[in-house]
Amino acid sequence: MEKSSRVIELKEVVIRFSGDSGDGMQLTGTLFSDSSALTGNDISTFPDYPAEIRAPQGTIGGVSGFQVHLGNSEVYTPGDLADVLVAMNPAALKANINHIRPGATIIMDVDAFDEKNLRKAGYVGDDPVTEDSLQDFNILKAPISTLTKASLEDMGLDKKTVLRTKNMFALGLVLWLFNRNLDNVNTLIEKKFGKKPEIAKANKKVLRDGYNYGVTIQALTPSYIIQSADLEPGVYRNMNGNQAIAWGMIAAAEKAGLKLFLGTYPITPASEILQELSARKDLGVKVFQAEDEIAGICTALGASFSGSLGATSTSGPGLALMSEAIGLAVMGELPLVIINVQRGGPSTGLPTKTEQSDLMQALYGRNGESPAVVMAGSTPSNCFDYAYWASKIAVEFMTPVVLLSDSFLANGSQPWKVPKLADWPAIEPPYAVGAAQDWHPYIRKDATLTRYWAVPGTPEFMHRIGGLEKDYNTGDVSYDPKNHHRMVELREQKVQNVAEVIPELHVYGPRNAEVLVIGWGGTFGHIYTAIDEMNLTGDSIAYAHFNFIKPLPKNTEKVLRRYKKVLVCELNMGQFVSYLRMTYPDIPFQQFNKVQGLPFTTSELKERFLKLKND
Amino acid sequence: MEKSSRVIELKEVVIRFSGDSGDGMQLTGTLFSDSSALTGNDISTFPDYPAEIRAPQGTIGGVSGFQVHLGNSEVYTPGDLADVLVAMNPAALKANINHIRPGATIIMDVDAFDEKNLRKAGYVGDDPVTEDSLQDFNILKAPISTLTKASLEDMGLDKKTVLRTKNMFALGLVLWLFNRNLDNVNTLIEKKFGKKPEIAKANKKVLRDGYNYGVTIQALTPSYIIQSADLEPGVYRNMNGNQAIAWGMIAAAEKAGLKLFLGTYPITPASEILQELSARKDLGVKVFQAEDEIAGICTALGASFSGSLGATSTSGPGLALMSEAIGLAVMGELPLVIINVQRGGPSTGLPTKTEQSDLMQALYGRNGESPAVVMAGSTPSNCFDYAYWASKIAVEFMTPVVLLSDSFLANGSQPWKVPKLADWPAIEPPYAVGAAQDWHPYIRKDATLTRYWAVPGTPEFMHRIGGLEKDYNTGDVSYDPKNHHRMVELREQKVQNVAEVIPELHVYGPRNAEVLVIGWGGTFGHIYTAIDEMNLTGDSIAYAHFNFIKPLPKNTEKVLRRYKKVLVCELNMGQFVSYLRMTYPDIPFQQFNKVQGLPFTTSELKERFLKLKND
Amino acid sequence: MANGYNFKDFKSNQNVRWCPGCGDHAILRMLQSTLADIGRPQEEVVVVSGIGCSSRLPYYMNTYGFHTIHGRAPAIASGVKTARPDLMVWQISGDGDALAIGGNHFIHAIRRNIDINIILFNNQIYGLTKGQYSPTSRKGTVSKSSPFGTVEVPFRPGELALGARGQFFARTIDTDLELSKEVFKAAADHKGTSVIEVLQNCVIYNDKTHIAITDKEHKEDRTLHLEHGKKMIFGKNRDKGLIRVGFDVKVVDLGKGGFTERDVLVHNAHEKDTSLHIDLVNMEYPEFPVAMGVIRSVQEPTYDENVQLQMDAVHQTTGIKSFDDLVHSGNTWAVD
Amino acid sequence: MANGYNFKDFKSNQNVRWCPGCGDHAILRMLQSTLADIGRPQEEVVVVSGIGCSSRLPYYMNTYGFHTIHGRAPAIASGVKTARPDLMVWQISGDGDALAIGGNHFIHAIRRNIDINIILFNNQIYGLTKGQYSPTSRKGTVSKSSPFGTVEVPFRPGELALGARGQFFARTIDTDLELSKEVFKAAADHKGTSVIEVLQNCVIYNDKTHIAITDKEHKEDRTLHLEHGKKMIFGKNRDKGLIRVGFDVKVVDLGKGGFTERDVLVHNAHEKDTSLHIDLVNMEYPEFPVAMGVIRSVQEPTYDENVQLQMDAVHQTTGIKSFDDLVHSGNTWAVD
Ligand SMILES: Cc1ncc(C[n+]2csc(CCOP(=O)(O)OP(=O)(O)O)c2C)c(N)n1
Ligand SMILES: Cc1ncc(C[n+]2csc(CCOP(=O)(O)OP(=O)(O)O)c2C)c(N)n1
Ligand code: SF4
Ligand code: SF4
Ligand SMILES: [Mg+2]
Ligand SMILES: [Mg+2]
Repeated sequence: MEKSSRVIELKEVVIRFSGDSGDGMQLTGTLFSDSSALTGNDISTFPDYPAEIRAPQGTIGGVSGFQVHLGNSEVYTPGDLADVLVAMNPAALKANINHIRPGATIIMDVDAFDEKNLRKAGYVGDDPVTEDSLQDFNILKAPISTLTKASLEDMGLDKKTVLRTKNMFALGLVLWLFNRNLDNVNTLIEKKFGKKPEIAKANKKVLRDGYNYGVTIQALTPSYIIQSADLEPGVYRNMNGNQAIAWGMIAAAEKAGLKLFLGTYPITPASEILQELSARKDLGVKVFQAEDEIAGICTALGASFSGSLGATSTSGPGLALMSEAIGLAVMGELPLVIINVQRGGPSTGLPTKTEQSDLMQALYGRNGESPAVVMAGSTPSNCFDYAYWASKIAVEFMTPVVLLSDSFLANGSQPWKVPKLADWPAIEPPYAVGAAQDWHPYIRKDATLTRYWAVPGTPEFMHRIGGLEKDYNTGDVSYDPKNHHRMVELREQKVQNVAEVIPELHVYGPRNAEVLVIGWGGTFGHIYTAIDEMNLTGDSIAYAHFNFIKPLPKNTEKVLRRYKKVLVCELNMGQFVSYLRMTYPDIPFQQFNKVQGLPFTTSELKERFLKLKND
Repeated sequence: MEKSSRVIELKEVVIRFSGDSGDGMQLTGTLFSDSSALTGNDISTFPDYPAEIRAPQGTIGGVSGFQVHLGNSEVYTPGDLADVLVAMNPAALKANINHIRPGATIIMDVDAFDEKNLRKAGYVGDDPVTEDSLQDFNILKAPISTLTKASLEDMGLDKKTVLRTKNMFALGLVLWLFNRNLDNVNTLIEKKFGKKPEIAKANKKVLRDGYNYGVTIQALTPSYIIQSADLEPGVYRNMNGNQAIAWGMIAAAEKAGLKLFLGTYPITPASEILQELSARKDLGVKVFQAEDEIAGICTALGASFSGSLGATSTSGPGLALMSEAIGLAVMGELPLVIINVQRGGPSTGLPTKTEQSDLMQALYGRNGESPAVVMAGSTPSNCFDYAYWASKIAVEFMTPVVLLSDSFLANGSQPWKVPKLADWPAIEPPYAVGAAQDWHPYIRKDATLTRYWAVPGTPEFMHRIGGLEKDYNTGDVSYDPKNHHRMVELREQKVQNVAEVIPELHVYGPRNAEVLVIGWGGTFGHIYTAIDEMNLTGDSIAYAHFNFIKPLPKNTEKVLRRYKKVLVCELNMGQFVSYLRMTYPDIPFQQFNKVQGLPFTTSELKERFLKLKND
Repeated sequence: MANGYNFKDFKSNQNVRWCPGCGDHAILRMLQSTLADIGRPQEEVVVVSGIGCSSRLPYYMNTYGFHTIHGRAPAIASGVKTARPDLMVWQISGDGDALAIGGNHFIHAIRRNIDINIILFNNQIYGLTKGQYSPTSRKGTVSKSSPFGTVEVPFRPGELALGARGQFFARTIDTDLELSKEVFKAAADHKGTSVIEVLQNCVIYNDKTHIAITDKEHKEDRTLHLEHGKKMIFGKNRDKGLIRVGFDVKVVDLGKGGFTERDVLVHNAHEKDTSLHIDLVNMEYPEFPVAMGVIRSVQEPTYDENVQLQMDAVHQTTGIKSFDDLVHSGNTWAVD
Repeated sequence: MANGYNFKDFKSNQNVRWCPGCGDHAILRMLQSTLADIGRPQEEVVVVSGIGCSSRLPYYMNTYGFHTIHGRAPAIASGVKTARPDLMVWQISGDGDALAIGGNHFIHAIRRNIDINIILFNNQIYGLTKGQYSPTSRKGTVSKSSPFGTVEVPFRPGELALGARGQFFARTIDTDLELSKEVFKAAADHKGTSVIEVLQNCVIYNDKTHIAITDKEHKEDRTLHLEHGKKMIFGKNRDKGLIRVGFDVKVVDLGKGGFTERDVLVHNAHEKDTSLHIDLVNMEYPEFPVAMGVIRSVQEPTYDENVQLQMDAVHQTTGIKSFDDLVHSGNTWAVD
């Protein structure tokens, strides 16, 4: 990306919108990515915002960012470093200097670079460009606030409303930079502000003026063209991880002929699942916003007991509160989907940041020997697939399933090819059938060990279940020592039986590689990109990514033993690698960990992989 | 033990009192063991009772038992099989036929062996002795109910009260059997029923008549003498695991100059800790019986924050509920002792039975990377020591400590040599000192990484803490990525630093053994006895028992690597062995597990050890 | 029975495991009997409980039953009823289960007015854990965990329920079989959360705690059986009554001091305003007779029916009838 | 200030991070100001909070502070006060923190009458999680999690507190600085659990939710500032009053319909009986003016002082003064 060039054709580009929490950067980013998707680019997005609703204006702590990666072939991550940065104030610039590629284009609202804001951001002088040695970057200083005011002068709006639209000016400028037309964004604006035509009009006006400003100053900066991606034919929509989970469960419930019931309590970054499903009364979804997470999971369990697909959604601290009730679901052998959208811990930790540090809690955070199925989504849109799988397993094995997502997946988005429900595998609830006389609720299928489900309302099949140990033969409460041991083993075996129905572990990359990289959950995009790039440049590395954690896919051991070096990468201190070590103690796993509230970057991964290869 | 012998001198003997839940077997057992301790025997006891307050009378489910092991040298377990069984009804006999040694003496209340009770117990005929092939046992059939009624005929007591004393008749008989005099028991009865002199009198009368009945029928059964144990000189008292924990914390608080505060909620088998400490107002202990376990731990945490030694006590389901708050203690770096008296799980499980299946929960049952110290008592009386240690570590490292006990330790008792507080190591709270200007609450000691404790009320040191991540340098809330990683590592390191102050792992048995057996927590007595017996008969086996689990003692790795075979024994499906595997992945651990709600028996252990040795 | 049901039809095949003499036996029996009278098929009845002696009850009922975890029964029952408004849901809890660990779910179920029937076994003690004091134990109670007597003020379940916007509250005594049936029946008929406090005796750990008022000899003088539309008169000789004084109520001897039946208040269980109901709920012996029967019963929309109504309304207008409709709604684009 | 404290002495060095215009700013400022007036040294004050926008408050106070976990502040504050009755303890919670997840600890702290001062920031919304409805949201509220309007009945915090046997309840408005100081001061003076509901505006997610009554123009006509011993008169022209009708209260226009000041009720905050206080607490606009100020303030023994008293009593009589005494008490025997 040379400073002097005029129109550059790129395969992919990373754009970061950054400003104060109140500057509307999340909306700007979303509009840009949604409209880019409509023009056929593949995209991946990553919003990054402070924990406060409005952190102190003008400070680094208050900066809110939204990164979009677009390309003409599949993109898997929102990108490490930005090619274009929009900085609405000095703090936004300061906060991002380590996140931009050398020589990138920086759009600054110079109006916001006043004395006061410079100090708040921690600049000592009044020339941040020199202070941060940005001379070699393409700096586009635009008086965005002033021009926005000018743009709306005649519309009779109050000052606050006017200034709120300055993000549209910036967006217009960016659209110009990428040689886009305004149609898609205009349509989206109309949808968004449908009920407030004045506001819609103002936003569109400022957008156009921002674009035109770009046209005017064309001479001074390069502009870019990105071709459409080669996506498979089909109907597409944008999908983020939370919506994907919500829809995955809707799909599964419909397929199984069950009602979906979500019992839950709001918590960042999982609340959108609650919000999305609350809006789905059209499809008969019942959402119970409970008084806390314990009530959330318990209402869901009550719904499961009475014949619904019960689900609950939360993040780490909420999962902690659910521990006891998950144990009841294990003992009661009821279908239950527990979604945990991980965030930075421990305790309240870093509530708006991403991390993978709830794995051990999902596996072992309960009293007694209390096995549950544990799995994880790995891209925003495949959260749909795993939510579907989680529901299917929960119902067909009568078991709680913990589905792990994370803040990165939840907030990130991708184009998603719309599926047909008919193409998805059947889900068959193990309803109790036959004669009721000799029936009891812990009679099970031989093959899977699933118990049969007699739903209240079914005549003759009245029964009682509960959290006390029960007799294998009668289903009654039992304190018999041998029976207890047997039941403990049985519950574990039932969960292990799930391995029979899930896909085998897939290995990417050359078969003859010596090195195997392992990831799980939301790190897929970054690791895949790093591996892909390395394999393209001849560094032969294999890669296996886990979505099913308990049980592990059947071929896991075979895969792991095929390589001389195995490196497990995760955003925690080594939870999955510990789990692998206790499962396959003699395989010498190595590990790469990061606990910074941020995803991996492909470059740090590549560096680590190279080191491993050459060690 | 021959049928014909008259007076047998034994080194040790196991007696089991067994009857209906209402028959007072727990009291009988306690009186017998307390009085035996007073005569200088070493003892170990094990009560075993149903989950119901009064399970259906006469059924096997309703049988309540109390086993006492006494000897003239140190005894470590309540014994596998009973030499003497007292069976107050047919169910008590039936329930125990697998728990008695061939040729044992069985005392039966024949009055209770009527048609109705025989059926309830599952006997088909009316001769249980033949039906269960007990012909070779020494059967002492006594009409206990009838004789009890006769004994109290003239006292004018109501029938219910009279029948309640029949356990004393049985006890008198047993005292005769062991050539004991009645003085100690009489004294204990007077203490127990001090406020009801009529009842005390009745009990003493029946006790004596039971004894005299034995004298009368002397010709028919053997009687036993057990010499006093060679205990170290000193003052002794009986101690069970729950009381030991309560007292250990009292001792530690006094030593540290802190007030002890217990915030808790009743749960079997931990409630006695609450009850014991509620009675200790004399020593200034504050007990807060909270509305639930969450409030229990939170009140304790509030007390810690404000300068007390905060503690909470619970069992598995309660620990599950405390998960989130433990995370806050980790983040807030506050001293907190969390006692978990384990019981059979999962869920409500087997609430009155013993198990070691909460280890993983104690280690990992929290969101995020949330390290706490984890340790365990291993005999009823050394629960005192580990409660003291837990308190010391909590205070000196400003950290939550999970102390694991279990139902077996909690209810079992042992003679305990009374300590002098002066002999115990000092406990020094890391109070904030010096100038307050530059102080912040996350300034730490270099050596241990302990933060300093500024207690409310201290002028100048006002500060705020909380569950959000904080800056290493300022203690303020921080979302900085690198800082988070650093703090996560720091919290783990602080816990690891505890290894510097705890004792090294001790190895019992021959140094040149090829086989190392490993245990942790409440299994010590059984494993030690098994090992000891095997080493006496020449089977060379080494044994290491863990009381400190996180961190592990410093010499752990060295010890583990010294042996060719390492077998980890635990009352769960392999939680500690998993933890060892993830810590020392290349050591080939073997495992022996039992999940039956019961302790190991020495015989099953010996069998397994032999197999291991010969494999 | 006209409907063909007998209380035995609601008995399960499990042995009842409460202590002989425990008040729970009678409550169980009256619940079975009430259900037989009502005649709902067994399979349409769900009994949910927490943990405690009392919470064992579902095992003894030949209905669908769920013995869950300590304190969470109101939440689980709420889930059952919201998911399946067609079922009749009973929730069984002890005073510890409902008001200690379960207090939050209790008040929230009531606030939402979910159509479940809560039977609160109030023995003022934790029975199953062998005798610690509970949030309803009288101040000063000596128990295993309060060797010097409690210093805590107890909840009054009815006052708390009304404070949580409760619309149905009734009280009965384990030994008063007829009264129990009367209030169980009324609770079943009431749409919305019904709370029934049963003064229950724990023979083992808190024997005779209610004896001052439940004792046969004094019961009539020390309790007031409220019936909607009837005068608040009580006493063996029906010679005492309740009258209003300012914002409060007062006991008077009829025929004395110029008071006659005419002055006595008439019970209106359907009054929306809670003022008088709270006075009634709070009456304590010896100052007052303890109120029995249905104290409050006000019909308000229930949560479960409102959820259904809202859903039905959306169904009428939406074009999204299936998952396949959903995925094609909103912003989509085609790649070909 | 006479005692030498200024509100700035209670300001910490942290930047305040609430949205511009958020009602929390004023509440913080009034708390600081009240504490300065009271003059307790900063080190004797502990401020405990849960999680929520409002729960950030302790960071801004130059006192000891603990920002804990969601809903648990009453329990943590209870621990602080029970362990250290010498400290002054404030608890800060939002409506979600106090009444959703924290409801149980809230009612139990109140029942025990622990001497803590609870400030409940009632913005009728979950602010920090960006706008879902809360247990105090008005029925029908459209929020992020109730796109079709809520179907739940809200709690009335005062009614719930009184139902939990609350002895102190006051209400104020974020923007009414003087009134806030008045009630904060009264709460601080009161021994026992004090609950102060602050009607707080969330400019972002529930703007103007209290506007009908907090609006400058209408405030005086739509709220009733209660003062102990004073007549319940309100209105810009002080021409309206509250009178008793049966067990209820009613608004009358003074000078009309024959009603004069003489008929108007006098506020007695110290009345033990809750009847009238509940009526006052429950008054809602437009039927009634909303009651402001100290509605109830009844002195009863507190949990923390009772615990201390019991302990002192035992100390007087016991021979066990140390651990070494303890181990030698009761059944011991000597081996030599
Ligand atoms: C999470 C949890 N905490 C504590 C317990 C122990 N526990 C079981 S029942 C109970 C209280 C019983 O009292 P109540 O609810 O009044 O019932 P009752 O036995 O008196 O009928 C307690 C504390 C438990 N089972 N689970
Ligand atoms: C265990 C747990 N569950 C959920 C959350 C998410 N959460 C944080 S604050 C909050 C509610 C905030 O509402 P409120 O208490 O009314 O405070 P406000 O922000 O309105 O001041 C929620 C649901 C959490 N932090 N922890
Ligand atoms: S302990 Fe009490 S409540 Fe429990 S079954 Fe026995 S008598 Fe009933
Ligand atoms: S979101 Fe609402 S409550 Fe939270 S700081 Fe902003 S205005 Fe205040
Ligand atoms: Mg009870
Ligand atoms: Mg709020």
